Amino acid sequence: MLSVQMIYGLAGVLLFTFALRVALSQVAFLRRVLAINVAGAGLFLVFISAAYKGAGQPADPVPHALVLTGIVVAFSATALAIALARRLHRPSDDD
Amino acid sequence: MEALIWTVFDFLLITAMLALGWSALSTHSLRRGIALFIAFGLLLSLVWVRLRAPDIALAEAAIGTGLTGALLLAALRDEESAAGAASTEKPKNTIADYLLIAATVILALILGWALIDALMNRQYSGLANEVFTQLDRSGVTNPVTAVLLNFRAYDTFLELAVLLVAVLGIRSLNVSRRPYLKAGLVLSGLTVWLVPVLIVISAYLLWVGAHAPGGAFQSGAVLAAAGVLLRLSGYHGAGLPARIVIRRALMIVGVLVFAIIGLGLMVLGRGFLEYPLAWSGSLILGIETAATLSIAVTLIMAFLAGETGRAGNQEDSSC
Amino acid sequence: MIDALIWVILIPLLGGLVAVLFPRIAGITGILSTAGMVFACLVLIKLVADSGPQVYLVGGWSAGLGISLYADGLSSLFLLMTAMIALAVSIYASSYFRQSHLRLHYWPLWLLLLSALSALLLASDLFNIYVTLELLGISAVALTALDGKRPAVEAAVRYLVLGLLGSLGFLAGVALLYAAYGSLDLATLATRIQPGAASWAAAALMTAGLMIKTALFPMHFWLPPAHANAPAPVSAALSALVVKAAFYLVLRLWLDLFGVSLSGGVSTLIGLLGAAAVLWGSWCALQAERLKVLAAYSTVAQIGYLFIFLALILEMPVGIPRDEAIAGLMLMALSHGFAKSAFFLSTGIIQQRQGHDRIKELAGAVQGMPVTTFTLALAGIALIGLPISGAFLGKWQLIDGALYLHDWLLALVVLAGSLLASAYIFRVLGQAFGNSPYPTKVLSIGMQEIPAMVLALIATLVLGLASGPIWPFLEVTVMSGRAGM
Amino acid sequence: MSFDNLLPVFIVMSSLVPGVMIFFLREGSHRIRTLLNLLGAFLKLLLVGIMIWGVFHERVYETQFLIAPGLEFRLHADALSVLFVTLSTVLWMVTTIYAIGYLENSPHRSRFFGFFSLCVTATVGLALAGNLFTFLIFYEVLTLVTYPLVAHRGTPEAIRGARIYLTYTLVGGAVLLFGIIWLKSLVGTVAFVQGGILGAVDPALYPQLKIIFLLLMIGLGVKAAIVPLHGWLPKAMVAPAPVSALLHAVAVVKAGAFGIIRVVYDVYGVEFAHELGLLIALGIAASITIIYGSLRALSQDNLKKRLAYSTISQVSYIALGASILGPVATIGGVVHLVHQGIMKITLFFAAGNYAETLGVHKISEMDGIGKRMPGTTLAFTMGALGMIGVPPVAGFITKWYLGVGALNAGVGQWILPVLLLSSLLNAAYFLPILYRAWFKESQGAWPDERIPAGGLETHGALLWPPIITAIMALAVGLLAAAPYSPLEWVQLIAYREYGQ
Repeated sequence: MLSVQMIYGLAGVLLFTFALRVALSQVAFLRRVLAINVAGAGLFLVFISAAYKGAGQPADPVPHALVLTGIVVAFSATALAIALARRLHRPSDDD
Repeated sequence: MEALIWTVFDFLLITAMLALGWSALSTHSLRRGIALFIAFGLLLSLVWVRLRAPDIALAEAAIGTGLTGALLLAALRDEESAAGAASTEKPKNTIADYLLIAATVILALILGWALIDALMNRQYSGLANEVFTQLDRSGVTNPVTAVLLNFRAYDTFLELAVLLVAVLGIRSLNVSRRPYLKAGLVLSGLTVWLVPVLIVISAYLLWVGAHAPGGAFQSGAVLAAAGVLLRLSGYHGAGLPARIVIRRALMIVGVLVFAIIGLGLMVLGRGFLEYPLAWSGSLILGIETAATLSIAVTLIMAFLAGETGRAGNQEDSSC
Repeated sequence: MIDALIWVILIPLLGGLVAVLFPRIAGITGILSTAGMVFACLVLIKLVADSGPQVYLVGGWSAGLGISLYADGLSSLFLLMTAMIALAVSIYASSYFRQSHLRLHYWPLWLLLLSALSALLLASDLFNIYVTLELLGISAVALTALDGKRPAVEAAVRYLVLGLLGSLGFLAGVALLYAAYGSLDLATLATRIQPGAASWAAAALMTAGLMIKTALFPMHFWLPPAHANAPAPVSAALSALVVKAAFYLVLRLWLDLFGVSLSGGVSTLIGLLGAAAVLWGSWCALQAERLKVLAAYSTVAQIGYLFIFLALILEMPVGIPRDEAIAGLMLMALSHGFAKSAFFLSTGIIQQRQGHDRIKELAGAVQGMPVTTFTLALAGIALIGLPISGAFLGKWQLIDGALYLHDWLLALVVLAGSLLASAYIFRVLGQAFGNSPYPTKVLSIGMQEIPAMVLALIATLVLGLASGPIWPFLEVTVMSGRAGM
Repeated sequence: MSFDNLLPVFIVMSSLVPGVMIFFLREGSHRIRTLLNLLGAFLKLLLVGIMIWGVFHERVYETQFLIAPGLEFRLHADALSVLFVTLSTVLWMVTTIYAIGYLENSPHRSRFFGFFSLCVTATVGLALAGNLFTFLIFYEVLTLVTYPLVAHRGTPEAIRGARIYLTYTLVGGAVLLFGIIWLKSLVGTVAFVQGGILGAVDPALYPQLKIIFLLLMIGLGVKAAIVPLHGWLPKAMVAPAPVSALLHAVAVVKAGAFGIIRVVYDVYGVEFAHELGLLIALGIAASITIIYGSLRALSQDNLKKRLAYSTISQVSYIALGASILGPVATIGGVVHLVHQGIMKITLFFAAGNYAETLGVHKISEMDGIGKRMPGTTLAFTMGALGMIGVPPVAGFITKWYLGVGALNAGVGQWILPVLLLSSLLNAAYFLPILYRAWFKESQGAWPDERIPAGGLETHGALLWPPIITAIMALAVGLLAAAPYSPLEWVQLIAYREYGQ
C-alpha cells in the first residue's frame, strides 16, 4: 500500500514542480494558465495518493471531497483568467 | 502474479501521465498544448479510478478536462482570430530560465523528501475512520457526498460562492463573442440525440450521488455540457432561459438555498447547517438539486463569457 | 449569542446575492449589509471580551471531522476594522459609482469579497482557509479589472496569476500537513506538529505562498499596478483589507501552528525581507508620479513594517514584552488599514474632480477641497507614524522590541523608513499652499468626503489616544486562547 | 476626576476647541473668528491664573491616562511648566491681536488662525507634559501645526523654507524618539521627577546614557537652534511677522530650550549630569552658538534675518544656564526663557510694523524711521537695549545671574568672557540700527507707505502690542523682586529643584 502511495505521490510532486517552473517563467498567458492547472492536478495527486488505503479498504473520503472542491475552484480561476485574457486581446465594442 | 500486473500497470500509467503533462506544457504551438492538456486530463481521470477515487474521476473528466478544455479552445479561437497566425513563439532559454530550473529541481527534492518523511513515519491516520463511524448519522451512504454536503458542508457553501464570484467577474468584463454558425446536418443530428441523453444522465448522477459516486458537481457539469453542445451547434442562448431575471436567479439559487437552509436551522435553534437526523437526507438532496441548477447555469455562462452577442441596452447586456 | 460568528459571514453574502438579483437597490443593500456587519462585529467583540475566544462548530460536527470557526482578540479586532472600513467604503462607493454603469457589477463582487474576508478571518481549518483565500483572490481580481481599461486588466491578469501561485503554495503545504498529521484543524495540528522534514517544508511553502499574496518585497511587483489602476473604493479595500488578511494568516500560522517549534532562522529572513520592503517601498513611493502609485508603494512599505514586527515577535520568548509587541503589531496594522483607506478614498475624490492624480499638478484640486486635503494630511500623519496616531504607538513598540533584542539595524531601518515616509507624504501636502482662490464651500462632496475623514480620524485620534482598552483585550484573548483546546 | 485633574486638560482645550472651530468658518466671517480667538485667549489666561495661584500653594494639578502598557499620557503642572504656560498664554493673546491687525485683507485666514491656535495648544501641552512620552507627542504635533504657518504665504520661497524647516524638525524628532525609547528600555520610565530619575542607575549603563544624552540634545537642539542644527531658522523668516514672532519668541524655539531644561533637571538630574561631564559639553555647544549667532547677525542687512540670528544666540543663554551647576545659574537660564520671549516678541512686532506700514525690510532703509513711527521705534529700542543687557530692562538680570552663577560654580574663567563678548556683539549689531533710526534723516519717500486712518502712525492693532510688550520687558526688569514676578517664580523653581 505504501509503495503505491509513494510512487503516485512523488509523481504528483514532479508534476507540481515542473508545472510551477513553466508557470513562473515569462511565457504566453494562456500557457501559464495551463501550467497552473497542471500544477493543481499534481497537488491533487499528492492528496489522493496520501488517501489511498490499499486495494481492499475504501480510501479516505475527506481528501476526495477536498480535491473535488479544488477542481471546481481551479475551474473558476481558469474561467476568469481566460475571460481576462480575451478582454486584453479584444476590448469589447461598447468602450 | 497479480501484484506484478498492477505494478506494471501503475508504471505505464504514471509514465504516460508525466509524458503528457510534460509535452502539454513544453510544445511550441498553443493549440497542440491544449489538445495534449485535454488528453492529460482524461488520463488523470484514469489515475483517479486507479486510486479508488471514482467521484474525482467523474469530476475531473467533466469539469477539469471537459469544460476547461472547451473554454481553452474557445479562447484559442478568439486569440488566433485576433493574432492571425497560430502563436508559435520559440522560448529562448535565458539565465533566468536556468536559475528557475535549478530552483524547481531543489524544490522537487525538498518536497519529495518531505512527502516520504510524511508518509513513512506518520502516527496519525487520516479522518477516514471518523467519517465511517459518523456515516450513518449523515443521511447519505456515499462517504464523499457525506463529507461534501454534511461534515464539511461549509466548504462546499463557500466553493459555490467562488464559482458565483468567478462568473460575476466574467460578466463584469463584458467580453462580446461571435456566436457559432448554424450546425451542419451531422452535428444537429447528434445534438438532437445527445442533449436529452445528457439531461437524463445528469438527473441520474444527481440522484445516485446519495449512495454511489456522483452528486451535484458531476451532474451540474454534465448538464452544462448539454448547454455547451447547444451553443456549439448554433443555438444562441445555449439553453439558458431568455429572461435576465430568471437567469440571475438560477445563478445564485445554489448559494441561496444553502444559506436559507442554514439560517432556517439556526432559527430552529440548531447550529448553522446542523441537519436534524430525520431530514438530513432530504435536505441534502434539496441542496444538491439547487446546486446542480446553479452550477450548470454558471458553467454555461462561464463558457459564453457573459455577454451573448447583440443584446439590448446596457442593463440587460450583462448576462 | 454565539451565532454572531456566522452572521458576520452571512450578512455580506446575502447582501451580495440580493445585489445580484435586484441591481437597482444594490447600493442601499450594500450600505445596510455593511452596517449589519459592523453591528455583528461589535456583538462578537463583546462576546470575546466577556468569555474569551469563541469556537463555533459549523454543522455541529467535532472540530476534527467538521469545520470550526475561531474568534479570538486578533481575529475579532481585524474583523471590526474590516467592517468599519467596509461601511465607509460602501457609503463612498454609492456616491462614487452613481453615474457609472459599473455600479451594476461593483456591489455583488464587493459584498462577496467582504464575506470572503470575514470567512477568512474566522477560519480555523486549513483547507477552509484555502477556499476563503481563493474566494478573496478571485473577487479582488474581478474588482481590480472592473473598469475594463487596458492597464487595469493587465494588472488584474498579473494579480490573478500570482494569486493562484500563492494559493498553490499554500495548498501544497496543506497537502503535506494532512499527509503527515492526518488533520486539517489548526488546534489539533498545533498539538500534533513536531519539527521534521514535512512540517519544515509545509511551513516554508505556506509562508512563501502567503508572502506572494501580501506582496512582501521580492514578490511585490504585482501590487502597485493593481492598486493604482483599480477604482478608488476598490483600491482602498485592496490595500487596507485584502493584503492585510493574507498577513493575518501568516501571523496566525506562525503564532499558533509553527511558532514554537520551527521559528529558528526564519525570523531573520522575514526581518530582512521586511526591512528591504520598507526601504524599497518608501523609495519607490518617493519617485511615484501619481498619487495612487505613491499610495500603493506605501502599502508595500507598510507590509514591510508588519513583517519586521513578526520577525521580532518570533524571536522574543513568550512573556509580557511579547504580548505587548503583538498588541503593538495589531495597532500598527489597524492604523494602517484606516489611514490607507482614507488616503485612497481622498485620492479618488481628487481624481474624479481633476480627471487625473498626477502629484505635480495637484495644487488646484487640493486647495479647492479643504476637507479632502485635511483627510489626506491626517492619513499621511498616520502612515508616517507621527504622534497622535495608532501607527506612532505601533512604531514605538516596534523600536522598543528591536532594542529589547539589541537589533540596532532593524530599529534604524524603521526610523529611516518613517523619515522616507514623511518625505513622500509631505511632497504631496506641500501642494496645499499655493495661492489659488480660497474655496467658497468647505465640503464639496459630502457623501464621499465624510466617510474618508471619519476613517482618517479613527486612524489618528481614536487609535492614537483611545487605544487603551485594546491592549488588555488582546493580551487576554490571544495568549490564553490556543492552549485551552 | 476632580477639578484638579481636569484643569490641565481645560487649559489645553481652551485653544484647541476654538482652533478646530475656526477651521470650519468660511473666509468671510471675520467677527466670529476674532471673537473665537479672543474668547479662547481670555479663557486660557483665566485658567492659567487659577493654576499659578494653585501651584504657588503646593496644589497638585495632574491628568493621566494609560495609552498603552508602560506608555502614560500625563499632564502635570509644576512650577517650571506654569512659568512656560503663562509666558505662552500672555504672548499668544498679544500676538493674536497683532495678527488680526496684520492680516487685515490677506487670504486663507481661517486656515491661519486655526493652525495658530493649534500651535499654542501644542506649546501649552508640551509645557504641561508630565513625562518625555507626552512631551514628544506635543513636540511632534508642534512641528506639524507650525509647518502650514511657515508656508502660509504660498510663495515658492515660503514653501521651500517650510520644507527645510520640516526636514530639520522631523529628523530631529526621529532622533529624539529613538533616544527616548532607548532610555525607556534601559530605565523603564521616562517620567519627569524633580532631581532626575537616573540617580540609582548602575554604572555599567553610563556609556549608553551618555550617547542617549547626545541623541536627546540633538533632537531638542534642532528646535532650540543650537549651532550645527540652526539652519532652518533664518529660512523660516519668510513666514508672516506674527508667525515669526510666535515661533521665535514663544513656541518652537522655546520648546527646544524648555526640553533641554526638562531633560537636564527632571530626567538626568543636574548633579548626575555633572558627574557624567555632560554639562560641560552642553555649555561649550551653547557658548559656540551664542558667539556664532551674534557674529552672523552682524553681517545681515535684512532686519528679520538679523533678529533671527540674534534669537539663535539668545536662546543658547538658556542652554548655558542649564549647563552651569548651581541654583544661581539655573535661575539665570530659566528666567531668560521669559525675558528673551518678551524682548524678542517686541522686536519682531516692530519689524512687522515697519514692513507692513512702510514696506521697510532692510536696515539700510531705516534712516529716520524714529520720526515717522516714534511709538514702534521706542518699543524697538526698549527691546534692543534689553537684548544688549542695559540695566533696567529684563535682559540685564539674566546676564547678571548667569555671571554670578558661573563664578559660584567655578567655571567663571571661560563663561564670563563669553557673556561679555556676546553683550559687546549684541551692542555691535543693535546700536547702529538705533542710531540710524533716531539720529539720521530719512532719504525721501518710504518704499511702500500706507497712511492708516485714525491719525495713529499705523493700524491700532499693530501699534499697541509692541508697546505693551515693551512695557512688560521694562516692568519685568524693574519689578524683578516683586512677588509673582518671573524672577521670584524662578527662584522657587530653582530651590525646589536643588532641594533646599
